[in-house]
Amino acid sequence: MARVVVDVVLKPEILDPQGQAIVGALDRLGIAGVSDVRQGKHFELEVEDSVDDDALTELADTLLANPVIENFTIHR
Amino acid sequence: MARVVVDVVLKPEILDPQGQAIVGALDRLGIAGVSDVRQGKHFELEVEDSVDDDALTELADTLLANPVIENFTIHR
Amino acid sequence: MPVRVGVVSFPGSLDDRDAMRAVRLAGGDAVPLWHADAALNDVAAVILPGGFSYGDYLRCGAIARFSPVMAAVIDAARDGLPVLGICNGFQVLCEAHLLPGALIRNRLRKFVCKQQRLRVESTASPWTAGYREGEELVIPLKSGEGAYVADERTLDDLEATGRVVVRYLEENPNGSYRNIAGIRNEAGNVLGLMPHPEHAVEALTGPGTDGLRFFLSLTGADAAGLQR
Amino acid sequence: MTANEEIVPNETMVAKQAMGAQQLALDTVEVAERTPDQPQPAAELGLREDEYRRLHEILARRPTSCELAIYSVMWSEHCSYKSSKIHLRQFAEKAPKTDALLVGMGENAGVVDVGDGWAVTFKIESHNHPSYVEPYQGAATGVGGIVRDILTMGARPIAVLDSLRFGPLDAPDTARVLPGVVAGVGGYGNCLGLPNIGGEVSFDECYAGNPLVNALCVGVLRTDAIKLAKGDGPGNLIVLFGARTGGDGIGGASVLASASFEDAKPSKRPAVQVGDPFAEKVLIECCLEIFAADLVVGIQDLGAAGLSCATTELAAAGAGGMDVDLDLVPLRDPTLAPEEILMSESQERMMAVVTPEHLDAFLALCGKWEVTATVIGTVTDTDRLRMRWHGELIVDLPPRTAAQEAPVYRRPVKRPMDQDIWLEHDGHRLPRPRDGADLQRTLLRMVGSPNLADKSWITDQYDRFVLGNTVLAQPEDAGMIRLDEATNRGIAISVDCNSRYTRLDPYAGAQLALAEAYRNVATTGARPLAVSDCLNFGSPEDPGVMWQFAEAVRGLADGCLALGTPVTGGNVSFYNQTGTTPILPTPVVGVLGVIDDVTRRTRTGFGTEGAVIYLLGQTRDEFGGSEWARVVHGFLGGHPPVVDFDRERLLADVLIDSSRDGLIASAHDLAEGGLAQALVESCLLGSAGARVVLPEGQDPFVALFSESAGRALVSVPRTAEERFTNLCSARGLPHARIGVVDVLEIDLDVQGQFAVSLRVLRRAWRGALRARFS
Ligand SMILES: Nc1ncnc2c1ncn2[C@@H]1O[C@H](COP(=O)(O)OP(=O)(O)O)[C@@H](O)[C@H]1O
Ligand SMILES: [Mg+2]
Repeated sequence: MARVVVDVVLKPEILDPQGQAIVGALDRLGIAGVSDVRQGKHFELEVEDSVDDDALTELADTLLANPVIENFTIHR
Repeated sequence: MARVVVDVVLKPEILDPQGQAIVGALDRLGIAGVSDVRQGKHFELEVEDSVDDDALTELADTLLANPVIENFTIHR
Repeated sequence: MPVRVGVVSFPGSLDDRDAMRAVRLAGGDAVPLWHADAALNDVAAVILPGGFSYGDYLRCGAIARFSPVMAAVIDAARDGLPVLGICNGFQVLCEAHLLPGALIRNRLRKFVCKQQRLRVESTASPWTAGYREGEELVIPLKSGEGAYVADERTLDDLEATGRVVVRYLEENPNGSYRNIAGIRNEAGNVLGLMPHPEHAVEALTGPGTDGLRFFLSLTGADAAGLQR
Repeated sequence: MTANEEIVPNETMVAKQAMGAQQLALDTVEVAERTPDQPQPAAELGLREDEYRRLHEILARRPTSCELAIYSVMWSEHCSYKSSKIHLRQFAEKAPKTDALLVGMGENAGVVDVGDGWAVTFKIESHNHPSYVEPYQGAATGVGGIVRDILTMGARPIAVLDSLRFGPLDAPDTARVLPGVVAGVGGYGNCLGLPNIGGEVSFDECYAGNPLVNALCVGVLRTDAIKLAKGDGPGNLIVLFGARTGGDGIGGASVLASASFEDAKPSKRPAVQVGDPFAEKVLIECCLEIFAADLVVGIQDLGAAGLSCATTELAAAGAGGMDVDLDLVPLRDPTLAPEEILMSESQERMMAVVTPEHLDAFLALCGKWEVTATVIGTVTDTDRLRMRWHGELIVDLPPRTAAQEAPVYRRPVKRPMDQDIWLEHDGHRLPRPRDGADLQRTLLRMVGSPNLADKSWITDQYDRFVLGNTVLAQPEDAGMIRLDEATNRGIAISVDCNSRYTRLDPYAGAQLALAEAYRNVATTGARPLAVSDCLNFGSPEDPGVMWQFAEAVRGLADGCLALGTPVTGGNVSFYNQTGTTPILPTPVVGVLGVIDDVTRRTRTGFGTEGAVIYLLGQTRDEFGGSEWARVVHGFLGGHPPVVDFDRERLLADVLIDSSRDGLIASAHDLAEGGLAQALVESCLLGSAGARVVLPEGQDPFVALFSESAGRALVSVPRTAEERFTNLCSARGLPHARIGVVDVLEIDLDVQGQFAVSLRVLRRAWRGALRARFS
């Protein structure tokens, strides 16, 4: 059993309304020094050691991320 | 300028419909070896070096996460 | 002299006009309040309406709670000003810590719009005085993040102190802990509701008029006198 | 208009061409004059040989790459209607005389006078291809686009409807497309605070690789407040406001960019646009305050062809000239080349023409709503659209030639050989149910079939209460909105189409779609006033498809004339095909009606104890294209039901008058599934049983399942029965007394045939979609 983390983020060229909303809030809160925010998804999986990287990639690509607009990274 | 990552996850005692849905999908797809999934949020911030850890913690604690139901970790 | 009830509009508020209509139908004087000015224009109560303030992209209500008007509402609420948060307004109240717990994604991960059966559990609040305990209501529920969650201690405390105000009947529509649809604070002046009473004030456009008494309770007017 | 739906040019072609293109820093007008023979990727951008040559005539030189970008999108099928124009003309030529029409076709949307100084604008548009690529965002931005069209007319959007078509319910890909599309329609519409009050969902093999997502928006304004897309008054300022411009949906433009912008590979440019409903919501409120303060001369939304379209159309419709400085356009992606900025389909953007003295007030309102607004140019009387980049002139063209004088084609039209075979092979030999038990089995099977089953799994994801004026919404026959709380004046809308009818006979099929939408509106008590249509077809280059298109348009135009309801606007979506197989022709028709007193509306469900059930209209043995033939025999063939517009008008008059005079307790139109389906829905929606006696001397199967048009099912309170039947007799409308409503009864009891409990019916009707998706 191991904890595997998969982070999913919008491709850089894709609009990120969520990140934009946060940037707007930072200004209104007068919080300086943060120039940009992108919001993505963070998955924590309990995975048996038998599951290999290909299987994980497959899983991330089909279930966790939407390849049309998102990229993902796997941390094992 | 530095990239700072903040990951926000639901506290263990709070139910996570999204994570559960993925577990369900795994079964249906016959993907074995993944016993649990929790879904959280992943933020990527462009931060000026002048912003210190306390300021970041403050930001995560008040805006990015809701301490009532979520925990966060900051990766600088 | 009709009671002045403020209705806050945040960017992305949607049911603000409806809340104002409900106040008018209940004989009150609806006063629009803008998120950017801290002035409450000496209203006798405030409604935080439904909608998607700031898109609700981060967390529902998470950004709205920082707006200037909320600073004023939070202070006034601590001094006993009656405050009703509906749907997004309920989420704002939780984010602002005027009410405990939080609202998260529906269990089925879908937006749900339906006529919801509810039971009134407690009437000890200026917004619910007009109802009877145990009374059943039908009021529209329309939300994607309406599941009320809190830790066991908080939930037990809410139950023990009679602060669960309305509960879902029949099938739990969103996975709310203990079927909670609405709660109030200790003092009773602050009420958060997931369902939308302002959409049950006219038989023509809603499932009925079961929601009107939330507003009548506050204005003190009597329904009979007002039916149009 | 919503985002360009046409398939972007083949990317390897694009890439190859990009390599081939001369590496020039910036293709200015001056450079274009110096290098007449430089190869340009006109073909890759979808321009025909002769079209490209025409550009040289217009400009008296080769186009710059930016001009090429502008013309290629403005002359695309999607923007120019070059294949459909000659047919769509009929909508104007055959338009019935009516003084209700304040703004006709050609504007962003038509405007109809509904009385008391109120005007209503509505339009339906498609977002099919994007919804297949990325269901959620495709559908969401489809809603966003049509809402901006309505806003552009100066109206407050007040409701949306959606017409959806998918592959078979059990097809694997439907599980990807349908939930995403539904969540997208809901996610965007709910976040804008627009009630969703109706639509359709249907399933057919032909949509498996090409779903249809058509969205309708309706808005209201005072008759004296109409805004037109017009860039008038030299010296006036061009203001771009709303979202920043990114690389969204520019597809083929990158081929141009790559000539001047090294590492721009098409793959780096997203074809998918992501919607930001919150940005649109504040944009709406901001625009409405700007309109109220009367701060704009003209306004235009940015949809397909973004800036190219907005600038050329505003200029062409106004003083004729415009100077724009592209460097001033606020960018989300600073690496964008001018060609890409011109073609970007980034959402939630608007362009306004503002007089200098109003600019400060305009910007102040944008500031209040935190909407980015930037002056990017001025109106001129030069009759030229000029654009600069880093000070260099990169565009200098006569705007009319891009916006109004696109080439027009008379595409070859040929009735397919096999058309007659479809008609003759009419399935009259298909085995029919023989006895009551057989009929009951058939009924349950039909009620639980995808197209007839309850759609609430979908529609419960849509907010129908917001704004507090929704009088009727799904599953009623039409949606109804109260416009005025003081007078109770309101409107009703329905959208309909049965593409199986249209496949068999495009002319009749389009008319049947119109007839059904018209009937649905009248059923609620509203008087039908006007039409908007969304014509979804295959490739216009296929003569068979073009024949279907021509026939459908002719049928719709003739029908609108016969019913006195003009077409006020709409949208054409071609190239809906999988490989070379086109979808069934799908002309979706939306009908808008007005009702003076919404408290008089008629509902679908039975409710009044003891009310007498009447079947209005005539039932013939009509099963061509029927739901029964599909569900039970998987068969499509024969002639669709006959359309009789005099009968439809008569039926509508009776329904409207009886609802006004309180003669009927409920009304439901008969459509797919016939009387049986209507009875089931009226029972289930009213939670009331019914005892039914089928008309003497008619085959029970035909009585229950025929899909003859011009019919409705009503229930009449006993106290009103005599007045109602007198009304029908006096008007000459066939009316058969077929039963009574029994609120306490738990069955639908078709006497002498079968009795089935509401519980069983409800399980079959509601179960189908839930079983598939939950
Ligand atoms: N995609 C949709 N969005 C909103 N309402 C819908 C949708 N699909 C179907 N409906 C509603 O469900 C009901 C039944 O649809 P339909 O069978 O097409 O009615 P009819 O045949 O009378 O036009 C109608 O009220 C229709 O508006
Ligand atoms: Mg229909």
